[in-house]
Amino acid sequence: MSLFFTAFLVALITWFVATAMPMFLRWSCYFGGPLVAGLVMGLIFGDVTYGLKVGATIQMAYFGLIAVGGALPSDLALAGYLGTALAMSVGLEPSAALTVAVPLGALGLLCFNARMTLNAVWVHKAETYAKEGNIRGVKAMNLFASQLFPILTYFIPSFITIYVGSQGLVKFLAYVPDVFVKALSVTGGLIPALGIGMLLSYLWKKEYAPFLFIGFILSAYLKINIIGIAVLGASAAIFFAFQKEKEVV
Amino acid sequence: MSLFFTAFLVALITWFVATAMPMFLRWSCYFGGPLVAGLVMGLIFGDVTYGLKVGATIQMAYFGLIAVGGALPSDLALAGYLGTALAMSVGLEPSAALTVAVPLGALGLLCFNARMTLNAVWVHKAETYAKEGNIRGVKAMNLFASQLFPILTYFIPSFITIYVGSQGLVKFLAYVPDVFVKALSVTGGLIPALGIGMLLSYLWKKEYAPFLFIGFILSAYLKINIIGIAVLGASAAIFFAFQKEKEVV
Amino acid sequence: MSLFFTAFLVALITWFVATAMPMFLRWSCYFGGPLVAGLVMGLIFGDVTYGLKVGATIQMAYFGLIAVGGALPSDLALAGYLGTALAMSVGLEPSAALTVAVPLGALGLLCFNARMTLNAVWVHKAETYAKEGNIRGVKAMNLFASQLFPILTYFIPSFITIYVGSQGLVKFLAYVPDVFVKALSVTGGLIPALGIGMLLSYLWKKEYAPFLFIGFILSAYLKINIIGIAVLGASAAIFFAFQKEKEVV
Amino acid sequence: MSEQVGKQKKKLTRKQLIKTWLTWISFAQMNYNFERLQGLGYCHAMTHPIKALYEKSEDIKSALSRHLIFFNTESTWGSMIVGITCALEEENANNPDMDPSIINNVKTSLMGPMAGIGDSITQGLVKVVLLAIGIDLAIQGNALGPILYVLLFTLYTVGLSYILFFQGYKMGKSAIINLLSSNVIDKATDALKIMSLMIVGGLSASMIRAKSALVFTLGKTVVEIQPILDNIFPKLLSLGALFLAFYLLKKKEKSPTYVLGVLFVVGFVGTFLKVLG
Amino acid sequence: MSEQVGKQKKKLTRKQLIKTWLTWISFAQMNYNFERLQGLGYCHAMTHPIKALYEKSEDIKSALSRHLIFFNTESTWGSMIVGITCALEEENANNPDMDPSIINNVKTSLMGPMAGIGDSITQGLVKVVLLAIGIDLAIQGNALGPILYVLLFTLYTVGLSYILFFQGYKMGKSAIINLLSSNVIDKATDALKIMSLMIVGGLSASMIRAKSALVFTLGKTVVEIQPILDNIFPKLLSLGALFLAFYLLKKKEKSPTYVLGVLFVVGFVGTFLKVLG
Amino acid sequence: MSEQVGKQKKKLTRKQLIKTWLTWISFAQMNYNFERLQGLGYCHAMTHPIKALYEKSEDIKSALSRHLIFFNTESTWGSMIVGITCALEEENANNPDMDPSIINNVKTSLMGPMAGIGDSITQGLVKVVLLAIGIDLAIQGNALGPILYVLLFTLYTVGLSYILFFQGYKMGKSAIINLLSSNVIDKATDALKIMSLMIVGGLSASMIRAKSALVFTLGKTVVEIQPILDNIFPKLLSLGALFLAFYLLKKKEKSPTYVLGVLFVVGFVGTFLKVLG
Ligand SMILES: OC[C@H]1O[C@H](O)[C@@H](O)[C@@H](O)[C@@H]1O
Ligand SMILES: OC[C@H]1O[C@H](O)[C@@H](O)[C@@H](O)[C@@H]1O
Ligand SMILES: OC[C@H]1O[C@H](O)[C@@H](O)[C@@H](O)[C@@H]1O
Repeated sequence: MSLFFTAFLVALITWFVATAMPMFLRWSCYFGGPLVAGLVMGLIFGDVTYGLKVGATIQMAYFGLIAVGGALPSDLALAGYLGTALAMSVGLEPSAALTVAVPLGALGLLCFNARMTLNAVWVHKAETYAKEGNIRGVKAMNLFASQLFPILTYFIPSFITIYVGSQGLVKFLAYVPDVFVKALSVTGGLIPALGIGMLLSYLWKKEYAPFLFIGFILSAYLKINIIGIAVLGASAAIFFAFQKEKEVV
Repeated sequence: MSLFFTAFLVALITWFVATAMPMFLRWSCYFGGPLVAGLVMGLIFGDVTYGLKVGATIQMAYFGLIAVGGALPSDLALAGYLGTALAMSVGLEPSAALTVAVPLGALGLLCFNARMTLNAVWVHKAETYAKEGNIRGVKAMNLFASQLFPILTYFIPSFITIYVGSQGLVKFLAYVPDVFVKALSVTGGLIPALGIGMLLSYLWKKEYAPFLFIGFILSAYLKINIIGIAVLGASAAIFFAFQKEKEVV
Repeated sequence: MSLFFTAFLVALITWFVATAMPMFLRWSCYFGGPLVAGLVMGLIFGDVTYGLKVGATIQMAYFGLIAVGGALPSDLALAGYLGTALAMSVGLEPSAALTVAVPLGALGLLCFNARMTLNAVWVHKAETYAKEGNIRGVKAMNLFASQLFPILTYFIPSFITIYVGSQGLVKFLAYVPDVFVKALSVTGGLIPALGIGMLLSYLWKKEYAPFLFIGFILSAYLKINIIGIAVLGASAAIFFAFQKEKEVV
Repeated sequence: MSEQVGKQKKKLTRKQLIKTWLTWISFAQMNYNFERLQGLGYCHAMTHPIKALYEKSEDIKSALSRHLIFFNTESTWGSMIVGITCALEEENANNPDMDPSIINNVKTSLMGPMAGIGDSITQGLVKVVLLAIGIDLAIQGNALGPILYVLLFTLYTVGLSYILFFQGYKMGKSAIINLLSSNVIDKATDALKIMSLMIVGGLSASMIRAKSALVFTLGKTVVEIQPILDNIFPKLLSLGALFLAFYLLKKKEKSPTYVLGVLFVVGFVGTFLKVLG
Repeated sequence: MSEQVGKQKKKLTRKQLIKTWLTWISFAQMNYNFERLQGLGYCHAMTHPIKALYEKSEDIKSALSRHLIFFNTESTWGSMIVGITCALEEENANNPDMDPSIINNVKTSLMGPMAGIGDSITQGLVKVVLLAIGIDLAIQGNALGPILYVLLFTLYTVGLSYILFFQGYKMGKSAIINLLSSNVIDKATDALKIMSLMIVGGLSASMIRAKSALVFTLGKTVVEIQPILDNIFPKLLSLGALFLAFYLLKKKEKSPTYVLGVLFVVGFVGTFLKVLG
Repeated sequence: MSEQVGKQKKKLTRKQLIKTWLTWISFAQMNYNFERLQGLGYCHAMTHPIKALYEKSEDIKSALSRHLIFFNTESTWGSMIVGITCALEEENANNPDMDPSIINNVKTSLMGPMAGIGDSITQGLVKVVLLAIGIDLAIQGNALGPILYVLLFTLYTVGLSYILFFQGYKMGKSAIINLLSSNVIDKATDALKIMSLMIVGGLSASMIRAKSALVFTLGKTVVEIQPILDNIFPKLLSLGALFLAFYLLKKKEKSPTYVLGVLFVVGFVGTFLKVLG
């Protein structure tokens, strides 16, 4: 596949997931962007196993990302689809890929915010149509007009990143000393603390803190996986909820 | 040992455990019939190790069997003593033995019910003795008369099963395809779900369901054995019982 | 190092830890006497690894030792410093060392009690100084006078034990049969039950007994170490403390 | 309390009591039948106190008839009722004013609760735990499995019934009524449920054997389902089998034999379709 | 309730309802923007009932304008609000006395609670658990990882929103108000926190990779710190990294990007100083 | 509060306070004895504030005598009492109307509770946890074991006593009385018990070594008992040893030395009879 075409495809997918994908799919494909990108980019770049590993490693940083009330802490379309593609195109180790994707996700907030600001225009247009009773007009504003700005804010930057950036990055990486690569990998291991820390901030309630440590021990000492911990957690939660209920009654 | 004598011995033991054994021994030897039969039949057939494995495997199906209010879900004398003997006499794999023993246990309900119906006769006779103040008569009804019908309903069918059935079964098994044997073994693995499901039905209380899952995880993930789970369960139970007590006071 | 000098050094250290060491260090160096002695005596005898093992093994017996209200169940300066030194000087196996050190700790109560009785003298002297408003006198009673008797009760017995006792013990051990050594080691394994039993007596509260068993299972079945158990214990404790608080409010 | 001063009070000897208890725990279900269940067994046990306490033929006849009534309980814990009955018969023998119908009232009102708690503990707990030990040893070919099982279980039935029988005799009916009116039994039953449900969970993971034989081919690589399931949630299929049985028994109220049939069908069809294996 | 006897009551067909639901769960955030957030998406979904219920141009115009109001919620759980709105519009179309402003009142009062519970469950729980499975498979190079993840998550969003939408339509506003005034949601949120905090604990041990590269030389022996830490408290540094992030986010109220920067600095400095590795 | 307007109020300097604290945590038990226990140590510590606050010889004499009273507490947590006493002496020096006997009342009423909580935490918890780490390292021949143990424990005693001393000084007696009258200490003690009992359980499994050497011959096969016990309930004998010691200490109220003797007898007899090994 020519670099041009690859860049085109990556940009198209990134744009689509970021803004045009039906909401019921977005929940998985956007919030699990890197994981899904691993498979998609693996197919595009012709190495599924490598893709899966890169995607899964990047995903770890976004485990606990919570987007509440329209506020996005990081753009997962860019971090995921563009990030995985960029890392693969220069052949980074999965653990180092994280440190390429994560800054993309942070920068991606610019794209997101631009679109969030610009798109208000179409609501006002829709308001005019509404006053005229023009249902089709209202629909068109939501479905089609809404996609114009994102092409500017998502498609074009993504295309350039791959088409121009990947070559630059390859050259750059040739000069990077070993300890730097090691440091990237170490940092990659730390970054999941951000996502999980965000989740923790969202959930935090002092009197339930003990369960945080119980979950930690179950994993650190006993190697129980997340499903197992979830089942134990649900058991504890349900039992104590019942107990309380009875107290009240 | 001649087949006749073996059949006689097996039938005698089956009958004895089913009906004549003192109650305080019945609790172990009847409800743990297959397990005990493993040793007993192992001695009779001259291969204790094989017997123990067959018996223990069959026993798994009856782990959770609960006989409440005179209602028996399966006859454990037949499933255990006769079942183990039959399986051993035709040299079945322990995992397949289960599928021979379990139907015997189900059929055994016929024997059990026949006896439960017929034995009422002796109560009426005892009533007459009671009205005469004849203590010895009352005792005799309970001790000896009660054993007459069970000879019909337990001893004879058991004897025939071994004396005639085992030879038939050997011939039959020669024609059985491999996949069938495999299926028997798979089914054998599923059957304990029945006994444990019965126990669960008996114990079920919605608000304590979490403990079911906790016990499951302790075994499935952490390989804690039943004693360990019982100790943990007792600890939880006692602690919460104490907690509640204080609430009331 | 000559035996005389070694004996002198050991006696000096034992005396110092027993009575002259600043309180804030005593908490670790006295109550963890054997553990610390392992390192100290290892350096003196020139075999740190051996010393550490002997000390750590002896320490196990005193895990749970609790000294409350001035009552000491065993003297840890003698059991620890003198005990480790004596065991090392005759080259005992770590597991057998315990059975040399523990009786020393028990005998050590004599030294402790002697000192506790005699030292009251200086308080009366201090009282006289106080009535005279002589601050320096009061200080001197606490700092210096207090060290006179302990030299009698700690230094001298310790010196003799090493200088004389170790040679005697070597000769004695030559005649000891193998089964006796084995028995010493078995007993060494049991002795920690004493210290832990003392801790348990101190902590015992019937309604919290379940947690004893939970801790036991966590260690026996799941090999969770003490820190892990402490974290789980703290989690449970904090959660239930919070629960109760709410009940009251 | 009777005040028959002068007349010597009748009292059962220890030997007579032991005989009664022994008869009960040996022969309670000897003539088990649908009409009276343990009725004849109960009467058999009571022949010892009856012989000892009553002289008049009339009294003996009515006492024997009295104890042939329908009766059913869990025999170990139910020993307590037999003990209480001994105390009541003693009182009846000494006190001509007592209404003997009270004896059967006590018996029938206690047999239910005692069966409830007894079945939970004897069958739901003690049996299960001891069987777990026994099976574990036996499956390795160790004969100690069944031997330990029988010894420990018999120790339980004999030891506990002995204690409860004499407790019952000593405390008479009053203490039992206290016990039942307090909510101790409710609490104990609840505690037992917690414990037993954990055991049931553990059993279903350790005793039910269910594995998938499914294999997919994704491109060139062969993907086996069972190791993936093990990674995600070990013993998931065992749990599934348990819930299938539970669902049929509890929600659909099917008989055990029906469930047995279903399991056979699942096992055979699953094997033939190479889904299970 | 309207009493327009004679006049046929207007009712949304199942097909119209399904179209509404589908439009919502597909296009709720299509024109997401800072001014109205999901406002235009909501209006888009409501075009179906509006077309079906109103004939007069005036009614259509005011209904369309009504639903362009600011709106934001978690779209899966928020489907319930759309369902309720359908019921309300139906009532409004049949009952000329109804004050239509009630519709937007209901919408805005429900969108907060629904976002709260929905975000906790969809993002905090379902996503996390499914991602854990997916990553676990993918990291081993198994393509089932992302596939299972997308399938199961979509099953959740589609299935749950379908159920909640029709529940909302059936129960109307009364039931929801009951729900909110009872403390069921508070309790559910509490239970969720317990469960999710355990998961967070587990994630931090399994997902955060932090190891010390420190090595001491004590006399002749070389002492590595990491194995000692592992012996004392495994994954201690992972827990430390979590608390660093948590501290900055929660107590210092720093932005995620700031924390990202800190983690980069820690990672690089730690590596260069040979403390981490 | 004194109202000595005009006259400069006496105040202890930070340096004087630190000297007092340091003397206390260094020399509290220097002249430990059965008659007054830490009495002389307490007086020694108080010489610093006494020198600083009083000028009149009479005042100095009575203050010195006052602090020679019987005193005993856990020295780390007890630092708080010394801090409070400093505040009280300060008040006494400034307020001629104050009754100085209140000072000793406060001391003696606080020493018990502080010893209770201090002993539980310092000896029952901190020591045990740190020893566990230390022993674990030392037994592998790692010198960090005792070193870490001493460092961390000293950090605890010095750090905590410093904080509590100054807390006590700042809050004076009122705050402490609040603390004691609320049930915070009761609850904390309860929480500590839960935690410590779990640790005791863990210790008994990991620290008590007890194995059976019994071997049976059943027919031709040799059956070792220990592996069977391990299968049934690992470390059962360790638990047994714990309960033996506990039973003797708590129920029989035997001395530790007696229990030691029993353990020696059990160990030797058990080894000779080849039951233990
Ligand atoms: O908080 C509710 C809702 O707000 C916005 O719509 C987005 O951030 C969603 O992800 C979130 O669920
Ligand atoms: O339910 C009480 C009792 O009823 C019958 O006697 C039998 O089923 C026993 O197994 C059971 O214990
Ligand atoms: O009980 C308080 C206190 O009493 C004495 O001073 C000693 O036994 C200390 O170890 C203990 O802390």
